[in-house]
Amino acid sequence: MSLFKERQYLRIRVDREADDSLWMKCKSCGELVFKRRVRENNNVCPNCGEYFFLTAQERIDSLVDPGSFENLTEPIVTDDPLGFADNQPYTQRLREAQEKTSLLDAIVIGRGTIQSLPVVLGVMDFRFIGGSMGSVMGEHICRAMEAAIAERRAFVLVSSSGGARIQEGMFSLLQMAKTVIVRRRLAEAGLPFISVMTYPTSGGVQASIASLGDILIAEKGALIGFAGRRVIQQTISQDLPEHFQTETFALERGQIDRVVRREELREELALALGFFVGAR
Amino acid sequence: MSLFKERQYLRIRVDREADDSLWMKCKSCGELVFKRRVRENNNVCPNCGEYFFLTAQERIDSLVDPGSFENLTEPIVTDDPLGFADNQPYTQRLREAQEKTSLLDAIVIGRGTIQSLPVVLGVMDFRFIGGSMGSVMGEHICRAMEAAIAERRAFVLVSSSGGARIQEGMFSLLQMAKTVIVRRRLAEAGLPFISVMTYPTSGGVQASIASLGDILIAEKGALIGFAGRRVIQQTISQDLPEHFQTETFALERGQIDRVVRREELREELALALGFFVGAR
Amino acid sequence: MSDERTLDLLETKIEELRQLNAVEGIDLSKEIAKLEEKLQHLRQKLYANLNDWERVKLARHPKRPYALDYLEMVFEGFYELRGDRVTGDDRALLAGLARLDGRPVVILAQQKGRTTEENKERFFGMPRPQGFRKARRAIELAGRFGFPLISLIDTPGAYPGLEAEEQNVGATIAESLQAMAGVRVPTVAVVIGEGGSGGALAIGLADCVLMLENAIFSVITPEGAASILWKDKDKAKDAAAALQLTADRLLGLGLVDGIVPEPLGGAHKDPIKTASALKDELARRLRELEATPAEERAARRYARYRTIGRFHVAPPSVPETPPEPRM
Amino acid sequence: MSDERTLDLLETKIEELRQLNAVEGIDLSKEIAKLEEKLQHLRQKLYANLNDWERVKLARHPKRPYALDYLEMVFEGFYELRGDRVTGDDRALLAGLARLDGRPVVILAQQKGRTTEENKERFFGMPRPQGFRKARRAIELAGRFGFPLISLIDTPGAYPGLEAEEQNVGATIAESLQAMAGVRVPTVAVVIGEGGSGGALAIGLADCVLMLENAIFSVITPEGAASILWKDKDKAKDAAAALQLTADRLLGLGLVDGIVPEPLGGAHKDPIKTASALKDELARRLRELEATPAEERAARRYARYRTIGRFHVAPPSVPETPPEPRM
Ligand SMILES: [Zn+2]
Ligand SMILES: [Zn+2]
Repeated sequence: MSLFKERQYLRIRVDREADDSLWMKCKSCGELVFKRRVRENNNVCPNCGEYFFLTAQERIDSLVDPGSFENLTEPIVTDDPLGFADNQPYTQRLREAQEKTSLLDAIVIGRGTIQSLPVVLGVMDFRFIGGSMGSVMGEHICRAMEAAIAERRAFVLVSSSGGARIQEGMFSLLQMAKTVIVRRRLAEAGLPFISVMTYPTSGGVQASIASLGDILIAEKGALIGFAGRRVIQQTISQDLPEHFQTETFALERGQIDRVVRREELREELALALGFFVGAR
Repeated sequence: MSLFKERQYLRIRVDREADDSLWMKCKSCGELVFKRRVRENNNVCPNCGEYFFLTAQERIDSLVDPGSFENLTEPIVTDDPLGFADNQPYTQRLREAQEKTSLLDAIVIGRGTIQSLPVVLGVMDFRFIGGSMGSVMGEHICRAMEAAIAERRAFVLVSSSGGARIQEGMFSLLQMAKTVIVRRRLAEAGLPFISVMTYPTSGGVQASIASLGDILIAEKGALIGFAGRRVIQQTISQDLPEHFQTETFALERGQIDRVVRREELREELALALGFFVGAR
Repeated sequence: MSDERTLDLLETKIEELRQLNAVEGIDLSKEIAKLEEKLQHLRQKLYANLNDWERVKLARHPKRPYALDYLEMVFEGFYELRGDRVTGDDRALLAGLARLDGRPVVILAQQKGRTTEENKERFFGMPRPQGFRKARRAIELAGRFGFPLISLIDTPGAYPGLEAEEQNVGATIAESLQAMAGVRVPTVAVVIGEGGSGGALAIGLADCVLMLENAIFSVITPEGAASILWKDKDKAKDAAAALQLTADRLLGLGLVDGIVPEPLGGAHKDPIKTASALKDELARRLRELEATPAEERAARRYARYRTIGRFHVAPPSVPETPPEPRM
Repeated sequence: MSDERTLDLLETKIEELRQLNAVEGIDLSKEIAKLEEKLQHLRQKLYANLNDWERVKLARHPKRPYALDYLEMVFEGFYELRGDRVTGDDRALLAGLARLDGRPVVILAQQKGRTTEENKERFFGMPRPQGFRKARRAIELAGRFGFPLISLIDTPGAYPGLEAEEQNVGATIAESLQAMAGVRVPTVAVVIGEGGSGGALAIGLADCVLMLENAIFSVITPEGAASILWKDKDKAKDAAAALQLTADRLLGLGLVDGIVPEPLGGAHKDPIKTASALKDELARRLRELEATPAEERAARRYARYRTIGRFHVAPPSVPETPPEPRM
């Protein structure tokens, strides 16, 4: 249910130093800002504070101790089990996403430390078909939790997903069940799961693994909800408040524990994780 | 928190055949009705359907198979641990209640069968200081659950209480904790607890044992809630809907499973209990 | 499917002839028999090779038996347990106790409305957070007392709306899933009509998942998929085919365990026969599950869901850009 | 208690003299010393024999340290966990993780407001269903990860209102109690100010229950009792005495396990000293509880609550009418 469009993001290409220019124009405030400074600032505009999109790798770099990350993302790709095609074959859409992101699917998992505290980390990448969850993402989330269990580490998942990957049909819907059933094992092993919700955490991802954290942390600017604004308005023509499904909306309604600015997230995770080290 | 006055009830003396008259006037519809018919009709007015008050013994008679009830209510009385007196000593209030009801406190417990299904039953008697829960009621409720555990019977509690017995101070408040901790044992033993809420199930009784049934059944005409209408209006001067804390209010808000007419309660309990016989 | 109405009309006509035959003493039995033969032939032709979109329409057919109809026909003495103990009682997702062949079970049932009035009450069969919380409560009850759990799935999906989001509908679905994942009793889910997305799956994480022959189970409605992927609402038919949401396709994909046959033309053509088939299948599956030791049942449930997904190790040539290097 | 203000005024005057002494170089030290001696004497006289009603007023004193003050002074790094995951986040009942002497604990804390603004946010320290549901969630978290649980109780009672009743506040209290009854970690509750009825007890079913010296714990407010039993709101003072709601009386009745001393005049006279005493007592009690094997701790908690109540077997003469005969 990929209802959130990439165009809602202010995309900046910061992944290649060789870009033709060292400067970029912020789409929010219009200022010309030095790309390097944006990057060093966690992709937050140094002028107006607007949050730009983070790739999975950028997010990982912003959270883990330098040099501590070991990528555990095995090179698996979806079988395209339905042989799906809309106006475009799914395989082609996949190839394009793979080329654009240098990823095989919409998540990167790995082990690392956050202020010396060991974690297994999963980070979704919204660029890859809206961060949607199909067979591969579901599998990686499960493997990440299994690694956490095997190594007695905490599990941290950073969600950025429009929901299930429609192109994999029921295989994609059932990833909700798959991740939930493995999440139980993590709980039975007494290991903590911290779920970080960013823009957007919605649909089948929000309605399964992302909501089942022991602690739920929303990044400022997050979108958290099941059905999108458009779906609700198209289905029942209901007026929705302006801050609908924002992190403030969620906090006021008791849906999350904390709201954190991007630049504080590393510190925040360390604080939370610190309580669990040596617990039990 | 005995906020519900007996005067809210339409009392009829039906416990003595020797009453001066065989007829009584219903305070709701004004009709003269034959007392014997009222009694046979579960103290429901045969003319207008108004529910009259049931004593604990009348309630028990209306529920269990004839001759099946064995009273397990040991003859214990409160110590009056605070030596409490308001305008009247607690001991005197107790004595009056005891004389009025022929009970030592506000509950009767016992074993019996309901359509041949074995239960341990506890029934509160509102006449006894508003059915309030002090040391003795708390103790009887616990003993009833312990009997249910010992005999592998279901537990049925029929509540009619304004809440904690103020005159026993913290001893009375702590009966909430006492009944809840024993209720856990009942659950651990895999035995069902059916909580029947009548007029009124409120205050400390509603906020502890009465709300923790596996199945919650409200009698038509019940009052279910924590803080009474008067307390709310005195504290925050809030307008309350007319059907506030009625069984309909509770049902609409998901607080109870079923609403049942008094004359159907025996059948209803048999239906519910039937599912649990032989379970586990 | 406009042909269906023609055939229904023909059926009515045959019935009228039959009454004429009886009342007036005129012997039409030969003609009637011929007409019936013709009708049967036409029906077979019509229904034998339903395409996916026609199945979708059958699954949503307004005359199709709903959960309460099966509760009446398959089970005895449905004893409803209402309310989520928190904010309300959802009438689109019912819970309660009932008996199957005399044995107590816990039922979760998604219920659509037939009339406008009913649909207002039942939100067109779309459960709200109150419903998913009630489901969780019933699942826990089943676990506590060892009652097998049976889910009857029939919903377009969870109700989309402000109040639902305010009450965190996504989390209530997640928690219902979590309860189903952990409950230590045999669980069977049957899609009796529409299995719509997360709202359906919330009560569908079971040891055994069945579908009625003309039921559908999908990650999204064909209309939704058409609008999002094809950018064209009128492509719902194409989307229905692409999504592989019918019982036979899902059985083929190994995602469901069995199909309960329906009469020609759909369950509504003979609800009693459908119910009877459903009852037999439910009883058989429950017997199998109960014959399995609890530990093994738990292990199988785990393995079943843990292994769902289709992927392969990427050959070195795909993708053209290599994955991120280790850091 | 009008005397308290006089003494506070005297204290202010002494402070002013002291400043004069320092700034002007005039030697008033002898006079100041005498005045201080006098003040100390008057304080002792005033506070030595507080009656129950004066304790009630101290327990509710607007300058009294509140839960967040102790969180600051007794614990390190309060990491708040907000929200009930259902409908809201109650600001009168807080939950979170913190450290006590470096060790992680789960905290439940009832928090009053000081300003009008704060009281609006915190509903005058009266928790709503959202708060009790959050408490339950935090208790379960403590149990899941083996964190000891510490409750700081300070509330006039649960918030009475339509929305609270609509969300079944009584049941949320019952479920919080049930969670506390079953959680398999050491639990300590401290009444730091007002322990008001079910709203306080909801987080007070602990292995060890402490009270600050001037805290109260009662089944009902003295005002409520006066109004209901004496039919006279002005009898609150009498009700306070009759209810036996002070720390020393409840210790005497065996209903609490210990009293944390406060400075003369109440905790607000020296919050740091009070906090220090509280910290020592909490640490000591937790050490004791953790030294006890989990099974034994559970058995003791059970025995503690199972045996609360005072009654005797009725002599044959009471009541005059014999109890109902067996049927
Ligand atoms: Zn900017
Ligand atoms: Zn009448």
